[in-house]
Amino acid sequence: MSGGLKQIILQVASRLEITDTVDEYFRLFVKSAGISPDRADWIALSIREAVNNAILYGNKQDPSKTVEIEMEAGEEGGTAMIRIWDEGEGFDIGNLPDPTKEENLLRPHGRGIFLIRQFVDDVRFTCRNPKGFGIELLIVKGKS
Amino acid sequence: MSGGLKQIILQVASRLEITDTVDEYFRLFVKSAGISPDRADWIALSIREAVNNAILYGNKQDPSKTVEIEMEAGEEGGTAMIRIWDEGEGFDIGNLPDPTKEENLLRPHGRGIFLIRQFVDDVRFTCRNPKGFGIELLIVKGKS
Amino acid sequence: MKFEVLEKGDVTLMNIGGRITLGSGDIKMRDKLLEQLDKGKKKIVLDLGEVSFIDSAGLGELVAAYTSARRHGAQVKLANLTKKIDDLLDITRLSSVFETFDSADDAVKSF
Amino acid sequence: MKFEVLEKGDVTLMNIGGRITLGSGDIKMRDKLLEQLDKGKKKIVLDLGEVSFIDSAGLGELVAAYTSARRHGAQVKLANLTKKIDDLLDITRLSSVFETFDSADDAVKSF
Ligand SMILES: Nc1ncnc2c1ncn2[C@@H]1O[C@H](COP(=O)(O)OP(=O)(O)O)[C@@H](O)[C@H]1O
Ligand SMILES: Nc1ncnc2c1ncn2[C@@H]1O[C@H](COP(=O)(O)OP(=O)(O)O)[C@@H](O)[C@H]1O
Repeated sequence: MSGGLKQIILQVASRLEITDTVDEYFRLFVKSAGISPDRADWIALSIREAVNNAILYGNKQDPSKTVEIEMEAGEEGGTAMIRIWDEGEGFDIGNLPDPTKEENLLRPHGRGIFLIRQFVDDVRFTCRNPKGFGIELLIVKGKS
Repeated sequence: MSGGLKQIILQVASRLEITDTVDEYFRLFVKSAGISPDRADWIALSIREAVNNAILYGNKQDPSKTVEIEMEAGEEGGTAMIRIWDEGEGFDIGNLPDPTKEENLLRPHGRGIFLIRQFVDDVRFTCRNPKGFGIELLIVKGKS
Repeated sequence: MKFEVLEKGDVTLMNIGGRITLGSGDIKMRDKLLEQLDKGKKKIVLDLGEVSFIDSAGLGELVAAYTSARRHGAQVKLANLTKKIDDLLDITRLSSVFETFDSADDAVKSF
Repeated sequence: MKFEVLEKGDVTLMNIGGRITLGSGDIKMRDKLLEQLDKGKKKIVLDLGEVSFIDSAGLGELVAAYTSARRHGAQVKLANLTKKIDDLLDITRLSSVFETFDSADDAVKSF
Protein backbone atom coordinates (compact mmCIF):
# COMPACT_ATOMS: atom_id res chain seq x y z
CA MET A 1 0.00 0.00 0.00
CA SER A 2 1.35 3.43 -0.85
CA GLY A 3 0.33 6.74 0.64
CA GLY A 4 -2.17 5.01 2.87
CA LEU A 5 -4.79 4.00 0.29
CA LYS A 6 -5.26 0.24 0.39
CA GLN A 7 -8.22 -0.43 -1.84
CA ILE A 8 -11.08 1.20 -3.71
CA ILE A 9 -14.21 -0.71 -4.62
CA LEU A 10 -16.67 0.76 -7.11
CA GLN A 11 -20.14 -0.67 -7.60
CA VAL A 12 -21.79 0.52 -10.78
CA ALA A 13 -24.92 -0.16 -12.79
CA SER A 14 -24.53 -2.06 -16.07
CA ARG A 15 -24.64 0.90 -18.41
CA LEU A 16 -21.96 1.56 -21.00
CA GLU A 17 -21.68 5.27 -20.09
CA ILE A 18 -20.23 4.29 -16.72
CA THR A 19 -16.81 3.42 -18.12
CA ASP A 20 -15.89 7.11 -18.17
CA THR A 21 -16.69 7.42 -14.48
CA VAL A 22 -14.65 4.32 -13.70
CA ASP A 23 -11.81 5.90 -15.65
CA GLU A 24 -11.89 9.06 -13.50
CA TYR A 25 -11.59 6.98 -10.33
CA PHE A 26 -8.78 4.96 -11.86
CA ARG A 27 -6.83 8.16 -12.60
CA LEU A 28 -7.01 9.09 -8.92
CA PHE A 29 -6.05 5.55 -7.95
CA VAL A 30 -2.95 5.70 -10.17
CA LYS A 31 -1.64 8.57 -8.06
CA SER A 32 -2.09 6.85 -4.70
CA ALA A 33 -1.01 3.41 -5.87
CA GLY A 34 2.23 4.55 -7.46
CA ILE A 35 1.54 3.13 -10.91
CA SER A 36 3.90 4.59 -13.49
CA PRO A 37 2.10 7.37 -15.39
CA ASP A 38 3.28 6.19 -18.82
CA ARG A 39 1.51 2.90 -18.23
CA ALA A 40 -1.66 4.51 -16.91
CA ASP A 41 -3.29 5.10 -20.32
CA TRP A 42 -2.79 1.50 -21.37
CA ILE A 43 -4.02 0.08 -18.08
CA ALA A 44 -6.98 2.46 -18.32
CA LEU A 45 -7.76 0.99 -21.75
CA SER A 46 -7.55 -2.52 -20.30
CA ILE A 47 -10.00 -1.60 -17.54
CA ARG A 48 -12.39 -0.10 -20.11
CA GLU A 49 -12.30 -3.30 -22.13
CA ALA A 50 -12.96 -5.45 -19.07
CA VAL A 51 -15.76 -3.19 -17.79
CA ASN A 52 -17.41 -3.07 -21.22
CA ASN A 53 -17.27 -6.87 -21.40
CA ALA A 54 -18.73 -7.20 -17.91
CA ILE A 55 -21.61 -4.91 -18.89
CA LEU A 56 -22.22 -6.40 -22.35
CA TYR A 57 -21.63 -10.11 -21.87
CA GLY A 58 -21.63 -10.72 -18.12
CA ASN A 59 -24.65 -8.60 -17.21
CA LYS A 60 -26.20 -8.26 -20.68
CA GLN A 61 -26.71 -4.53 -20.11
CA ASP A 62 -29.31 -5.17 -17.41
CA PRO A 63 -28.94 -1.91 -15.43
CA SER A 64 -30.20 -3.57 -12.25
CA LYS A 65 -27.14 -5.82 -12.32
CA THR A 66 -23.96 -4.56 -10.73
CA VAL A 67 -20.42 -4.49 -12.00
CA GLU A 68 -17.87 -4.25 -9.22
CA ILE A 69 -14.40 -2.88 -9.77
CA GLU A 70 -11.81 -3.49 -7.05
CA MET A 71 -8.54 -1.60 -7.23
CA GLU A 72 -6.01 -2.83 -4.71
CA ALA A 73 -2.92 -0.65 -4.32
CA GLY A 74 -0.59 -3.36 -2.96
CA GLU A 75 2.78 -2.76 -1.34
CA GLU A 76 5.06 0.05 -2.44
CA GLY A 77 7.07 -1.20 -5.38
CA GLY A 78 5.00 -4.40 -5.39
CA THR A 79 1.97 -5.30 -7.42
CA ALA A 80 -1.38 -3.61 -7.80
CA MET A 81 -4.44 -5.70 -8.58
CA ILE A 82 -7.58 -4.67 -10.39
CA ARG A 83 -10.57 -7.00 -10.43
CA ILE A 84 -13.71 -6.52 -12.50
CA TRP A 85 -16.68 -8.60 -11.36
CA ASP A 86 -19.97 -9.16 -13.14
CA GLU A 87 -23.00 -11.33 -12.29
CA GLY A 88 -22.61 -13.67 -15.24
CA GLU A 89 -21.34 -17.20 -15.82
CA GLY A 90 -18.01 -16.32 -17.37
CA PHE A 91 -16.84 -17.97 -20.59
CA ASP A 92 -14.41 -20.48 -21.99
CA ILE A 93 -11.27 -18.41 -21.83
CA GLY A 94 -9.09 -21.12 -23.34
CA ASN A 95 -11.07 -20.84 -26.53
CA LEU A 96 -10.62 -17.26 -27.72
CA PRO A 97 -9.39 -16.88 -31.31
CA ASP A 98 -6.11 -14.99 -31.69
CA PRO A 99 -7.09 -11.68 -33.37
CA THR A 100 -3.63 -11.22 -34.84
CA LYS A 101 -3.83 -14.40 -36.94
CA GLU A 102 -4.19 -13.72 -40.65
CA GLU A 103 -7.67 -15.27 -40.85
CA ASN A 104 -8.95 -13.13 -37.96
CA LEU A 105 -7.45 -9.78 -38.90
CA LEU A 106 -10.57 -8.57 -40.66
CA ARG A 107 -12.97 -9.51 -37.87
CA PRO A 108 -14.44 -6.41 -36.27
CA HIS A 109 -14.54 -8.04 -32.82
CA GLY A 110 -12.38 -10.07 -30.51
CA ARG A 111 -9.56 -7.69 -29.60
CA GLY A 112 -10.60 -6.76 -26.04
CA ILE A 113 -9.08 -9.58 -23.98
CA PHE A 114 -6.12 -9.67 -26.34
CA LEU A 115 -5.36 -5.99 -25.64
CA ILE A 116 -5.75 -6.50 -21.90
CA ARG A 117 -3.17 -9.29 -22.04
CA GLN A 118 -0.73 -6.97 -23.82
CA PHE A 119 -0.94 -4.15 -21.30
CA VAL A 120 -1.05 -5.77 -17.87
CA ASP A 121 1.49 -8.16 -16.36
CA ASP A 122 -0.87 -11.01 -15.69
CA VAL A 123 -4.54 -11.80 -16.29
CA ARG A 124 -6.51 -14.32 -14.27
CA PHE A 125 -10.12 -15.36 -14.47
CA THR A 126 -11.96 -16.21 -11.31
CA CYS A 127 -15.41 -16.91 -9.85
CA ARG A 128 -17.11 -16.09 -6.59
CA ASN A 129 -20.22 -17.05 -4.66
CA PRO A 130 -23.20 -16.84 -4.90
CA LYS A 131 -22.49 -15.92 -8.48
CA GLY A 132 -20.02 -13.75 -10.23
CA PHE A 133 -17.33 -13.90 -12.83
CA GLY A 134 -14.19 -11.87 -12.35
CA ILE A 135 -11.23 -10.88 -14.43
CA GLU A 136 -8.15 -9.97 -12.43
CA LEU A 137 -5.49 -7.67 -13.84
CA LEU A 138 -2.14 -7.77 -12.10
CA ILE A 139 0.23 -4.84 -12.44
CA VAL A 140 3.87 -4.98 -11.41
CA LYS A 141 4.39 -1.41 -10.28
CA GLY A 142 8.11 -1.18 -10.95
CA LYS A 143 7.66 -1.85 -14.67
CA SER A 144 7.21 1.01 -17.08
CA MET B 1 -28.40 5.82 -7.95
CA SER B 2 -27.53 8.55 -10.42
CA GLY B 3 -25.40 8.26 -13.54
CA GLY B 4 -24.80 4.59 -12.85
CA LEU B 5 -22.48 4.83 -9.86
CA LYS B 6 -23.99 2.95 -6.93
CA GLN B 7 -21.30 2.89 -4.31
CA ILE B 8 -17.63 3.55 -3.66
CA ILE B 9 -15.77 1.88 -0.84
CA LEU B 10 -12.34 3.15 0.18
CA GLN B 11 -10.08 1.19 2.50
CA VAL B 12 -7.26 3.29 3.91
CA ALA B 13 -4.47 2.95 6.45
CA SER B 14 -4.86 4.85 9.73
CA ARG B 15 -2.64 7.79 8.87
CA LEU B 16 -3.82 11.38 9.17
CA GLU B 17 -2.45 12.37 5.74
CA ILE B 18 -5.04 10.11 4.11
CA THR B 19 -7.92 12.54 4.68
CA ASP B 20 -6.80 14.57 1.65
CA THR B 21 -6.99 11.49 -0.54
CA VAL B 22 -10.43 10.65 0.79
CA ASP B 23 -11.45 14.19 -0.02
CA GLU B 24 -10.38 13.82 -3.67
CA TYR B 25 -12.54 10.71 -4.04
CA PHE B 26 -15.45 12.45 -2.35
CA ARG B 27 -15.23 15.30 -4.87
CA LEU B 28 -15.61 12.79 -7.71
CA PHE B 29 -18.43 11.09 -5.84
CA VAL B 30 -20.31 14.40 -5.48
CA LYS B 31 -20.52 14.64 -9.26
CA SER B 32 -21.93 11.14 -9.82
CA ALA B 33 -24.21 11.15 -6.80
CA GLY B 34 -25.89 14.45 -7.60
CA ILE B 35 -25.08 16.14 -4.29
CA SER B 36 -25.60 19.89 -4.53
CA PRO B 37 -22.21 21.58 -5.05
CA ASP B 38 -22.86 24.29 -2.44
CA ARG B 39 -23.19 21.61 0.22
CA ALA B 40 -20.15 19.68 -0.95
CA ASP B 41 -17.58 21.68 1.04
CA TRP B 42 -19.51 21.27 4.27
CA ILE B 43 -20.09 17.56 3.75
CA ALA B 44 -16.41 17.24 2.87
CA LEU B 45 -15.58 18.85 6.22
CA SER B 46 -17.90 16.40 7.98
CA ILE B 47 -16.16 13.47 6.31
CA ARG B 48 -12.76 14.83 7.33
CA GLU B 49 -13.89 15.10 10.93
CA ALA B 50 -15.24 11.56 10.95
CA VAL B 51 -12.16 10.10 9.22
CA ASN B 52 -9.82 11.94 11.60
CA ASN B 53 -11.79 10.58 14.57
CA ALA B 54 -11.70 7.05 13.16
CA ILE B 55 -7.92 7.29 12.76
CA LEU B 56 -7.22 9.02 16.09
CA TYR B 57 -9.68 7.43 18.48
CA GLY B 58 -11.00 4.31 16.73
CA ASN B 59 -7.72 2.98 15.41
CA LYS B 60 -5.33 4.98 17.63
CA GLN B 61 -3.19 5.83 14.59
CA ASP B 62 -2.10 2.21 14.19
CA PRO B 63 -1.34 2.22 10.45
CA SER B 64 -1.99 -1.52 10.17
CA LYS B 65 -5.61 -0.84 11.09
CA THR B 66 -8.02 0.06 8.34
CA VAL B 67 -10.56 2.83 8.07
CA GLU B 68 -13.29 2.08 5.56
CA ILE B 69 -15.31 4.82 3.90
CA GLU B 70 -18.48 3.80 2.06
CA MET B 71 -20.17 6.36 -0.14
CA GLU B 72 -23.55 5.19 -1.38
CA ALA B 73 -25.11 7.35 -4.08
CA GLY B 74 -28.75 6.37 -3.48
CA GLU B 75 -31.66 7.05 -5.79
CA GLU B 76 -31.83 10.19 -7.88
CA GLY B 77 -33.31 12.94 -5.74
CA GLY B 78 -33.21 10.58 -2.74
CA THR B 79 -30.60 10.24 -0.03
CA ALA B 80 -26.91 9.54 -0.20
CA MET B 81 -25.22 7.74 2.67
CA ILE B 82 -21.64 7.97 3.80
CA ARG B 83 -20.33 5.54 6.41
CA ILE B 84 -16.95 5.74 8.11
CA TRP B 85 -15.86 2.53 9.83
CA ASP B 86 -12.95 2.00 12.20
CA GLU B 87 -11.78 -1.06 14.13
CA GLY B 88 -12.47 0.43 17.56
CA GLU B 89 -15.11 0.06 20.25
CA GLY B 90 -17.00 3.26 19.61
CA PHE B 91 -17.89 5.62 22.43
CA ASP B 92 -20.75 6.90 24.52
CA ILE B 93 -22.36 9.18 22.01
CA GLY B 94 -25.08 10.31 24.39
CA ASN B 95 -22.45 11.87 26.55
CA LEU B 96 -20.70 14.46 24.42
CA PRO B 97 -20.56 17.95 25.89
CA ASP B 98 -22.19 20.68 23.81
CA PRO B 99 -19.29 22.82 22.55
CA THR B 100 -21.52 25.86 22.14
CA LYS B 101 -22.36 26.05 25.85
CA GLU B 102 -20.72 28.99 27.62
CA GLU B 103 -18.57 26.73 29.85
CA ASN B 104 -17.23 24.77 26.85
CA LEU B 105 -16.54 27.61 24.45
CA LEU B 106 -12.88 27.89 25.41
CA ARG B 107 -12.14 24.17 25.12
CA PRO B 108 -9.82 23.50 22.21
CA HIS B 109 -11.48 20.14 21.44
CA GLY B 110 -14.91 18.63 21.05
CA ARG B 111 -16.28 20.35 17.96
CA GLY B 112 -15.94 17.51 15.42
CA ILE B 113 -19.15 15.54 15.96
CA PHE B 114 -21.01 18.79 16.62
CA LEU B 115 -19.97 20.14 13.19
CA ILE B 116 -20.92 16.89 11.48
CA ARG B 117 -24.41 17.16 12.98
CA GLN B 118 -24.77 20.68 11.60
CA PHE B 119 -23.88 19.81 8.03
CA VAL B 120 -25.53 16.48 7.29
CA ASP B 121 -29.21 15.63 7.52
CA ASP B 122 -28.90 12.76 9.94
CA VAL B 123 -26.09 11.05 11.88
CA ARG B 124 -26.29 7.49 13.14
CA PHE B 125 -23.80 5.40 15.04
CA THR B 126 -23.57 1.72 14.32
CA CYS B 127 -21.47 -1.40 14.91
CA ARG B 128 -20.55 -4.40 12.84
CA ASN B 129 -19.01 -7.83 13.27
CA PRO B 130 -16.41 -9.04 14.03
CA LYS B 131 -15.53 -5.59 15.28
CA GLY B 132 -15.99 -2.13 14.00
CA PHE B 133 -17.57 1.14 14.89
CA GLY B 134 -19.27 3.18 12.22
CA ILE B 135 -20.64 6.67 11.88
CA GLU B 136 -23.27 7.04 9.19
CA LEU B 137 -23.91 10.41 7.55
CA LEU B 138 -27.20 10.73 5.71
CA ILE B 139 -27.58 13.38 3.04
CA VAL B 140 -30.93 14.37 1.55
CA LYS B 141 -29.88 15.23 -1.98
CA GLY B 142 -32.63 17.70 -2.74
CA LYS B 143 -31.60 20.02 0.10
CA SER B 144 -29.16 22.81 -0.55
CA MET C 1 -17.16 13.55 -31.97
CA LYS C 2 -16.08 15.56 -34.97
CA PHE C 3 -16.66 14.64 -38.62
CA GLU C 4 -15.66 16.79 -41.55
CA VAL C 5 -15.84 15.60 -45.14
CA LEU C 6 -13.66 17.31 -47.76
CA GLU C 7 -13.41 16.61 -51.49
CA LYS C 8 -9.82 16.52 -52.77
CA GLY C 9 -10.26 15.86 -56.47
CA ASP C 10 -11.68 12.35 -56.60
CA VAL C 11 -10.46 11.58 -53.08
CA THR C 12 -12.78 11.92 -50.08
CA LEU C 13 -10.96 13.12 -46.99
CA MET C 14 -12.73 12.54 -43.67
CA ASN C 15 -11.32 14.47 -40.72
CA ILE C 16 -12.27 12.64 -37.57
CA GLY C 17 -11.90 14.05 -34.08
CA GLY C 18 -12.77 12.99 -30.56
CA ARG C 19 -13.21 9.44 -29.35
CA ILE C 20 -13.92 6.29 -31.31
CA THR C 21 -15.09 4.00 -28.55
CA LEU C 22 -17.88 1.58 -27.76
CA GLY C 23 -21.13 3.47 -27.69
CA SER C 24 -19.64 6.82 -28.66
CA GLY C 25 -18.29 7.55 -32.07
CA ASP C 26 -18.19 4.03 -33.38
CA ILE C 27 -21.64 3.90 -34.98
CA LYS C 28 -21.40 7.46 -36.22
CA MET C 29 -18.18 6.78 -38.09
CA ARG C 30 -19.79 3.78 -39.75
CA ASP C 31 -22.81 5.80 -40.92
CA LYS C 32 -20.72 8.65 -42.28
CA LEU C 33 -18.53 6.29 -44.23
CA LEU C 34 -21.46 4.34 -45.70
CA GLU C 35 -22.94 7.64 -46.86
CA GLN C 36 -19.82 8.27 -48.91
CA LEU C 37 -19.68 4.74 -50.25
CA ASP C 38 -23.34 4.97 -51.28
CA LYS C 39 -22.51 8.13 -53.21
CA GLY C 40 -20.06 6.02 -55.17
CA LYS C 41 -16.87 7.39 -53.65
CA LYS C 42 -14.00 4.98 -54.23
CA LYS C 43 -10.97 6.69 -52.67
CA ILE C 44 -11.28 7.51 -49.00
CA VAL C 45 -8.79 8.88 -46.49
CA LEU C 46 -9.55 8.85 -42.76
CA ASP C 47 -7.51 11.56 -41.04
CA LEU C 48 -7.28 10.41 -37.41
CA GLY C 49 -5.06 13.28 -36.22
CA GLU C 50 -7.63 14.57 -33.79
CA VAL C 51 -8.83 11.25 -32.45
CA SER C 52 -8.07 11.44 -28.74
CA PHE C 53 -8.85 7.90 -27.82
CA ILE C 54 -9.75 4.58 -29.38
CA ASP C 55 -10.66 1.21 -27.85
CA SER C 56 -11.13 -2.31 -29.24
CA ALA C 57 -14.60 -1.37 -30.52
CA GLY C 58 -13.05 1.63 -32.28
CA LEU C 59 -10.38 -0.56 -33.84
CA GLY C 60 -13.19 -2.87 -34.92
CA GLU C 61 -14.88 0.08 -36.64
CA LEU C 62 -11.72 0.88 -38.55
CA VAL C 63 -11.62 -2.73 -39.72
CA ALA C 64 -15.32 -2.57 -40.63
CA ALA C 65 -14.62 0.63 -42.59
CA TYR C 66 -11.91 -1.19 -44.48
CA THR C 67 -14.07 -4.22 -45.32
CA SER C 68 -17.20 -2.18 -46.22
CA ALA C 69 -15.09 -0.12 -48.58
CA ARG C 70 -13.70 -3.26 -50.18
CA ARG C 71 -17.21 -4.63 -50.66
CA HIS C 72 -18.05 -1.39 -52.49
CA GLY C 73 -14.93 -1.65 -54.62
CA ALA C 74 -13.49 1.29 -52.73
CA GLN C 75 -10.33 1.76 -50.70
CA VAL C 76 -9.75 3.30 -47.25
CA LYS C 77 -6.38 4.67 -46.17
CA LEU C 78 -5.42 6.15 -42.81
CA ALA C 79 -3.49 9.34 -42.16
CA ASN C 80 -2.03 11.28 -39.28
CA LEU C 81 -2.04 8.59 -36.61
CA THR C 82 -1.20 9.58 -33.07
CA LYS C 83 1.55 7.59 -31.38
CA LYS C 84 -1.05 5.72 -29.30
CA ILE C 85 -3.16 4.68 -32.29
CA ASP C 86 -0.05 3.73 -34.23
CA ASP C 87 1.02 1.51 -31.32
CA LEU C 88 -2.42 -0.09 -31.18
CA LEU C 89 -2.35 -0.90 -34.90
CA ASP C 90 1.08 -2.48 -34.47
CA ILE C 91 0.10 -4.52 -31.43
CA THR C 92 -3.03 -5.86 -33.14
CA ARG C 93 -1.15 -6.35 -36.45
CA LEU C 94 -3.74 -4.14 -38.13
CA SER C 95 -0.78 -2.19 -39.47
CA SER C 96 -0.49 -5.02 -42.01
CA VAL C 97 -4.07 -4.36 -43.14
CA PHE C 98 -4.03 -0.59 -43.47
CA GLU C 99 -1.99 1.69 -45.61
CA THR C 100 -1.03 4.55 -43.28
CA PHE C 101 0.46 7.96 -44.04
CA ASP C 102 2.09 10.66 -41.96
CA SER C 103 -0.14 13.37 -43.42
CA ALA C 104 -3.54 13.57 -45.09
CA ASP C 105 -1.83 15.15 -48.13
CA ASP C 106 0.47 12.18 -48.59
CA ALA C 107 -2.51 9.84 -48.30
CA VAL C 108 -4.55 11.80 -50.85
CA LYS C 109 -1.64 11.86 -53.32
CA SER C 110 -1.00 8.14 -52.93
CA PHE C 111 -4.13 7.11 -54.86
CA MET D 1 1.18 27.08 5.16
CA LYS D 2 2.14 30.74 5.12
CA PHE D 3 3.16 32.84 8.12
CA GLU D 4 4.22 36.46 7.94
CA VAL D 5 4.76 38.61 11.01
CA LEU D 6 4.54 42.41 10.68
CA GLU D 7 4.99 45.07 13.35
CA LYS D 8 2.36 47.79 13.19
CA GLY D 9 3.41 50.15 16.01
CA ASP D 10 2.85 48.07 19.13
CA VAL D 11 0.49 45.68 17.35
CA THR D 12 1.76 42.38 15.94
CA LEU D 13 0.01 41.46 12.71
CA MET D 14 0.27 37.81 11.65
CA ASN D 15 -0.75 37.07 8.08
CA ILE D 16 -1.73 33.43 7.87
CA GLY D 17 -2.30 31.55 4.64
CA GLY D 18 -3.09 27.98 3.61
CA ARG D 19 -4.81 25.39 5.73
CA ILE D 20 -5.27 25.22 9.48
CA THR D 21 -6.20 21.58 9.89
CA LEU D 22 -5.32 18.59 12.01
CA GLY D 23 -1.70 17.70 11.41
CA SER D 24 -1.01 20.56 9.04
CA GLY D 25 -0.81 24.14 10.12
CA ASP D 26 -2.32 23.73 13.55
CA ILE D 27 0.89 23.15 15.51
CA LYS D 28 2.81 25.68 13.45
CA MET D 29 0.33 28.44 14.23
CA ARG D 30 0.62 27.67 17.93
CA ASP D 31 4.44 27.85 17.86
CA LYS D 32 4.52 31.12 15.94
CA LEU D 33 2.08 32.73 18.31
CA LEU D 34 3.92 31.56 21.44
CA GLU D 35 7.09 33.05 19.99
CA GLN D 36 5.42 36.46 19.90
CA LEU D 37 3.91 36.09 23.35
CA ASP D 38 7.32 35.11 24.74
CA LYS D 39 8.74 38.29 23.24
CA GLY D 40 6.22 40.14 25.36
CA LYS D 41 3.83 41.16 22.56
CA LYS D 42 0.44 42.05 24.00
CA LYS D 43 -1.64 43.10 20.96
CA ILE D 44 -1.97 40.50 18.26
CA VAL D 45 -4.04 40.41 15.06
CA LEU D 46 -4.44 37.18 13.09
CA ASP D 47 -5.24 38.02 9.46
CA LEU D 48 -7.00 34.89 8.14
CA GLY D 49 -7.73 36.29 4.66
CA GLU D 50 -5.63 33.68 2.91
CA VAL D 51 -6.68 30.69 4.98
CA SER D 52 -8.20 28.33 2.46
CA PHE D 53 -9.58 25.77 4.83
CA ILE D 54 -10.07 25.13 8.52
CA ASP D 55 -11.42 22.12 10.42
CA SER D 56 -12.41 21.50 14.05
CA ALA D 57 -8.74 21.13 15.02
CA GLY D 58 -8.04 24.47 13.35
CA LEU D 59 -10.90 26.10 15.24
CA GLY D 60 -9.43 24.56 18.38
CA GLU D 61 -6.11 26.23 17.59
CA LEU D 62 -7.79 29.61 17.27
CA VAL D 63 -9.34 29.04 20.69
CA ALA D 64 -5.97 27.96 22.08
CA ALA D 65 -4.41 31.11 20.62
CA TYR D 66 -7.05 33.16 22.41
CA THR D 67 -6.54 31.46 25.77
CA SER D 68 -2.71 31.42 25.57
CA ALA D 69 -2.77 35.12 24.85
CA ARG D 70 -5.02 35.74 27.81
CA ARG D 71 -2.69 33.77 30.07
CA HIS D 72 0.13 36.08 28.92
CA GLY D 73 -2.01 39.13 29.53
CA ALA D 74 -2.24 39.64 25.79
CA GLN D 75 -5.17 39.89 23.39
CA VAL D 76 -5.81 38.20 20.03
CA LYS D 77 -8.20 39.64 17.44
CA LEU D 78 -9.18 38.16 14.07
CA ALA D 79 -9.35 39.95 10.74
CA ASN D 80 -10.37 39.31 7.17
CA LEU D 81 -12.43 36.16 7.66
CA THR D 82 -13.60 34.30 4.59
CA LYS D 83 -17.31 33.56 4.37
CA LYS D 84 -16.69 29.91 5.27
CA ILE D 85 -14.64 30.69 8.38
CA ASP D 86 -17.14 33.33 9.43
CA ASP D 87 -19.93 30.76 9.11
CA LEU D 88 -17.94 28.25 11.17
CA LEU D 89 -17.38 30.79 13.97
CA ASP D 90 -21.11 31.53 14.00
CA ILE D 91 -22.15 27.89 14.03
CA THR D 92 -19.79 27.07 16.89
CA ARG D 93 -20.66 30.35 18.70
CA LEU D 94 -16.98 31.21 18.72
CA SER D 95 -18.06 34.52 17.23
CA SER D 96 -19.03 35.44 20.79
CA VAL D 97 -15.45 34.78 21.92
CA PHE D 98 -13.49 36.60 19.23
CA GLU D 99 -13.46 40.20 18.21
CA THR D 100 -13.46 40.09 14.41
CA PHE D 101 -12.79 42.83 11.85
CA ASP D 102 -13.33 43.16 8.13
CA SER D 103 -9.75 44.28 7.51
CA ALA D 104 -6.39 43.92 9.24
CA ASP D 105 -6.18 47.73 9.39
CA ASP D 106 -9.42 48.02 11.32
CA ALA D 107 -8.23 45.32 13.71
CA VAL D 108 -4.88 47.04 14.25
CA LYS D 109 -6.56 50.42 14.89
CA SER D 110 -9.05 48.90 17.35
CA PHE D 111 -6.47 48.35 20.11
N1 LIG E 1 -17.30 -10.80 -18.66
C1 LIG E 1 -17.61 -11.68 -19.65
N2 LIG E 1 -18.64 -12.55 -19.49
C2 LIG E 1 -18.97 -13.43 -20.46
N3 LIG E 1 -18.32 -13.49 -21.64
C3 LIG E 1 -17.29 -12.67 -21.87
C4 LIG E 1 -16.87 -11.72 -20.88
N4 LIG E 1 -15.81 -11.04 -21.38
C5 LIG E 1 -15.59 -11.53 -22.60
N5 LIG E 1 -16.47 -12.50 -22.91
C6 LIG E 1 -16.50 -13.30 -24.16
O1 LIG E 1 -15.24 -13.23 -24.76
C7 LIG E 1 -15.35 -12.76 -26.09
C8 LIG E 1 -14.14 -11.96 -26.47
O2 LIG E 1 -14.11 -10.74 -25.77
P1 LIG E 1 -13.16 -9.59 -26.30
O3 LIG E 1 -11.82 -10.15 -26.51
O4 LIG E 1 -13.29 -8.46 -25.34
O5 LIG E 1 -13.74 -9.17 -27.68
P2 LIG E 1 -15.16 -8.60 -28.11
O6 LIG E 1 -15.78 -7.98 -26.91
O7 LIG E 1 -14.84 -7.62 -29.18
O8 LIG E 1 -15.92 -9.79 -28.61
C9 LIG E 1 -16.65 -11.96 -26.11
O9 LIG E 1 -17.19 -11.91 -27.40
C10 LIG E 1 -17.51 -12.74 -25.15
O10 LIG E 1 -18.10 -13.84 -25.79
N1 LIG F 1 -14.49 6.87 15.95
C1 LIG F 1 -14.39 7.10 17.26
N2 LIG F 1 -14.03 6.12 18.12
C2 LIG F 1 -13.93 6.32 19.44
N3 LIG F 1 -14.18 7.52 20.02
C3 LIG F 1 -14.55 8.55 19.23
C4 LIG F 1 -14.68 8.40 17.84
N4 LIG F 1 -15.08 9.59 17.31
C5 LIG F 1 -15.18 10.43 18.36
N5 LIG F 1 -14.85 9.82 19.52
C6 LIG F 1 -14.88 10.42 20.88
O1 LIG F 1 -15.73 11.53 20.83
C7 LIG F 1 -15.03 12.69 21.29
C8 LIG F 1 -15.54 13.93 20.58
O2 LIG F 1 -15.12 13.93 19.23
P1 LIG F 1 -15.18 15.25 18.41
O3 LIG F 1 -16.50 15.88 18.60
O4 LIG F 1 -14.78 14.93 17.00
O5 LIG F 1 -14.12 16.22 19.06
P2 LIG F 1 -12.55 16.05 19.25
O6 LIG F 1 -12.06 15.09 18.25
O7 LIG F 1 -12.04 17.44 19.05
O8 LIG F 1 -12.37 15.57 20.65
C9 LIG F 1 -13.57 12.39 21.05
O9 LIG F 1 -12.73 13.12 21.90
C10 LIG F 1 -13.52 10.91 21.31
O10 LIG F 1 -13.39 10.64 22.67
